[in-house]
Amino acid sequence: MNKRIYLDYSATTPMKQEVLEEMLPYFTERFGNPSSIHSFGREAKQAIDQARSRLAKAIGAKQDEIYFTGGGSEADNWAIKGVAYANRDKGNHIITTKIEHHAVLHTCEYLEKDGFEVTYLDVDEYGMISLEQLRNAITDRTILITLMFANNEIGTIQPIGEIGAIAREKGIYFHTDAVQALGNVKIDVNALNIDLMSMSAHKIYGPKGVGGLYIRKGVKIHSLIHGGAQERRRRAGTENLPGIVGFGKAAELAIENLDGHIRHVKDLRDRLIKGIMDKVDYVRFNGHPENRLPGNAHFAFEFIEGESLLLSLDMLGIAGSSGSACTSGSLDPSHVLMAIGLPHEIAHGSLRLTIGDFTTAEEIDYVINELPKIVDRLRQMSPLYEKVKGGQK
Amino acid sequence: MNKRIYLDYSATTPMKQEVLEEMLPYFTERFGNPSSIHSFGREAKQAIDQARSRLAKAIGAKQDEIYFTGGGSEADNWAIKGVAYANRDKGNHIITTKIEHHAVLHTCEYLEKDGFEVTYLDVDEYGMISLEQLRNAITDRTILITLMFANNEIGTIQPIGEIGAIAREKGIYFHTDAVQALGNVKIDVNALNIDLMSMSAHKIYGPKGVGGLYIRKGVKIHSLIHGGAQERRRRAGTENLPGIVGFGKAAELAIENLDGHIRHVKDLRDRLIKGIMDKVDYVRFNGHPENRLPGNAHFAFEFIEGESLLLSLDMLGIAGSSGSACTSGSLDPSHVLMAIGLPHEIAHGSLRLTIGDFTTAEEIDYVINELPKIVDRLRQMSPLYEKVKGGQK
Amino acid sequence: MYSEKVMDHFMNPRNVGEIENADGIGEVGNAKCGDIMKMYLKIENDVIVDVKFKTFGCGSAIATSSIATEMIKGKTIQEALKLTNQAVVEALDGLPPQKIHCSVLAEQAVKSALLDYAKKHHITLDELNDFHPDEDHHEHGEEYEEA
Ligand SMILES: Cc1ncc(COP(=O)(O)O)c(C=O)c1O
Ligand SMILES: Cc1ncc(COP(=O)(O)O)c(C=O)c1O
Ligand code: FES
Ligand code: FES
Repeated sequence: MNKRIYLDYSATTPMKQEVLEEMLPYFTERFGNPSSIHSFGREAKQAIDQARSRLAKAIGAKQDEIYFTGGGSEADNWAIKGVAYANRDKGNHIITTKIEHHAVLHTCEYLEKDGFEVTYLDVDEYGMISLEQLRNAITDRTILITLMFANNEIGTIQPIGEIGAIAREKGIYFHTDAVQALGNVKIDVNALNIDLMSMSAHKIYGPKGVGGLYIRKGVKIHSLIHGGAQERRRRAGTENLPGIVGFGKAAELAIENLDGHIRHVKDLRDRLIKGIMDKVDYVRFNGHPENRLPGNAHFAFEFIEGESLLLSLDMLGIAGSSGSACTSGSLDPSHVLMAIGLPHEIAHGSLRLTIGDFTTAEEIDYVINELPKIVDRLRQMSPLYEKVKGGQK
Repeated sequence: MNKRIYLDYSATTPMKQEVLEEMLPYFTERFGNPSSIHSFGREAKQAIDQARSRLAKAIGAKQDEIYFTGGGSEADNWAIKGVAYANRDKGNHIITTKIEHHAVLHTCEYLEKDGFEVTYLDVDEYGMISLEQLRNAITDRTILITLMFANNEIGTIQPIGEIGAIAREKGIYFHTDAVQALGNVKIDVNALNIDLMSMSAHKIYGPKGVGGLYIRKGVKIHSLIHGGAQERRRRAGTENLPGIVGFGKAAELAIENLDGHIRHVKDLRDRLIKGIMDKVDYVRFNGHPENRLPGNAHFAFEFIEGESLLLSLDMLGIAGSSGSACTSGSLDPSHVLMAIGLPHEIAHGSLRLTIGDFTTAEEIDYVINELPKIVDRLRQMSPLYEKVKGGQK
Repeated sequence: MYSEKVMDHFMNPRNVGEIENADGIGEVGNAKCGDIMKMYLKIENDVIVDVKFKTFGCGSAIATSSIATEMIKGKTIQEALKLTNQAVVEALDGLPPQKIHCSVLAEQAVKSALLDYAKKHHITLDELNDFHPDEDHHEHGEEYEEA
């Protein structure tokens, strides 16, 4: 395979060189444990503080409202279980949606087995929730609304400000999974009335295995990982020092360059969408036409199946995804595509191509050229296509 | 500060160059998400598989019994809460010790608030548990024994094989926190009848923020972090790819070189102990004389206080610790030193110096030369010392 | 994840297409599950002289259909009836556990085409007495316990 084209930036991103450089000294030289009081420990502590302040600045938070975790999934689990168990005396009802990431959905399901009640809001064909349905779902037992900022599959961005305002008005904690939104949308936790927010470094050109949870001062929450006094006693474990340094740098870069990044990926994304929609029949474009992640393109090609499409693309060095990377081990069609009402057989033909800072116009043009041929080849093999075409060859 | 002497290897270790080199490609080039089916994903998956098999080999486990986590603390929390909640129908009693790491102790305390009963075994003056007390503590409601392999403060190694045999005989799950033991003691989970075992990469010259939990096939356990299907559906979250690769490499190096490592750190450790004990009065040596971590030296200097000792050492570039790094934010004397029966005022004068692969004889000799002078200087200031010496100066 | 054999049959599938006036046609799976296999047979003197397939499905579904056609082409009906999904898996140098059911689908596609042939020609194939192609073939491999 000579050329490789990565169009799976929503699954994970390569780390930027600047991020790696910032991290490097912390592996072998400035390697101290931030809890130690000697010089090795103090320089480690300073590095963590700087990263914390960079991340805080990126989302308009105070430094002591940022907690580092081992990833976005841990942040989701912590936020939801932590708030649920700490506020059980006030109620046992949680509101979420049908299109959340599994880190939210499976956590909610776990809580259901432990006596909590969960309302899963519907979404429309574009993946948007209804504010009215949200309002109606609230009861006096509702303790938490957990609702994702932007969807990882179809890219739809929810009206987070309005949701935050409703939660604030009703005095209910509002958690949002912003793993896909960070670095792609301007976020101000105060303007949006967000109480807790999950983040993950590896989606913004930072390292894997590091995440963050924003917890507004005053929020009642239990710990998920008990032990040492790290993270203001709320999240135990020796800090992932180089990882946290890398996350801080990645967040700083993302915010400095937000407009440029959005413009770059959106231009290429629109070029890709136009190229494909012009050249291929029987294809749907999924997600919201405007309120969507700038780098997300999501198609469903009728009569063919996503995995064979991915494999064919992969043979040409093109890396895409058929839904969330987490679910590609599963054979069921994605719960998100079911929730937007896509028929099963069409959902199976879905392809997510997500564009990032390193994507070039040449790469996009190559995909526009090759993808229609692949779709065509697979359709020629498909008994479903045969029926539509009435047997013509 | 010109020279810096790191003697806090039990708090954390610098990463070895070989480990860093093995990790580097996975940040920027081979950066795929292991769940993705394209070539980037597949090469990432292979790297994770290789690391898993290296770690399995290091402890005599099967590859599919190794689960990667975000650190040792997460592994401890997962093992204990996971087994407790999954086996609640069988009983609610857990046995542990008074000298566990906080990641175990605080988790047990959390469970106590949720209806579990916990027995905290005593230890003798060397930090050893009594097998008889352990046997007597077992009831027909006991579901878990969680008992650390080697203590992080005083270095004492427990009779893990005997404990494992008792647990196996009684049909009770046995978890051990081997964060300090891995890479310092030969471990075979089958020979020792260990059912679950916590590990952490940054204590064996690997990266921070990566740990592992060995879970014997068939053990009933709930997940701590729900979500995607990673780690055989048991621990969600995009894998810390470079971190896991580094952990695998570090484990491999540690096992290859185990005897050499033990000899090196033990020789230097014994040289240090002899040097200090010969030159300083009113000092106790803590922990077990033989059954202890090879690189651990733990003293209690009477009449002085640990923090001022650490600060004075730090001024000379010598990095030590006064108990566990996690607790150095706290002002209480260490729970471990209380458990071995050290009087409060003596416990406060404790100093842990832990030796590692990069420690040299020159460094040790420098410490042997400087430490007595510091102790003496601080004692001259101490009203307690004054009384002993009857006011002579 | 897939062997070279699987990728070869996926990228260069043998015997894709339809046979006009086929002697037997079998179709198994359903679009809802993301897989349909359709198999066409031309049979002369109890020998499968030609076979073609069309498949809507994943890479391994396409590969198993392709190799299954190769494995029965030129064979007698009796020989083709002996085709098992294990044989298909082996011929492909293995499949990931969650993809084994694609090979089951291939076996069933062949059998339903033969059943169709038997019905059309009013013969009985005892081997197919217990064959019910509409059975749920979705056995999605290893399940892990999860909490
Ligand atoms: C015995 C013991 N258990 C658990 C831990 C926690 O490991 P980690 O810092 O990787 O969370 C440590 C070290 O901090 C330890 O020494
Ligand atoms: C929306 C969303 N939430 C949570 C996660 C989980 O984050 P992580 O992989 O860092 O655990 C992801 C990505 O995998 C995601 O896209
Ligand atoms: S004397 Fe300062 S902490 Fe007690
Ligand atoms: S056809 Fe369903 S997974 Fe292969």
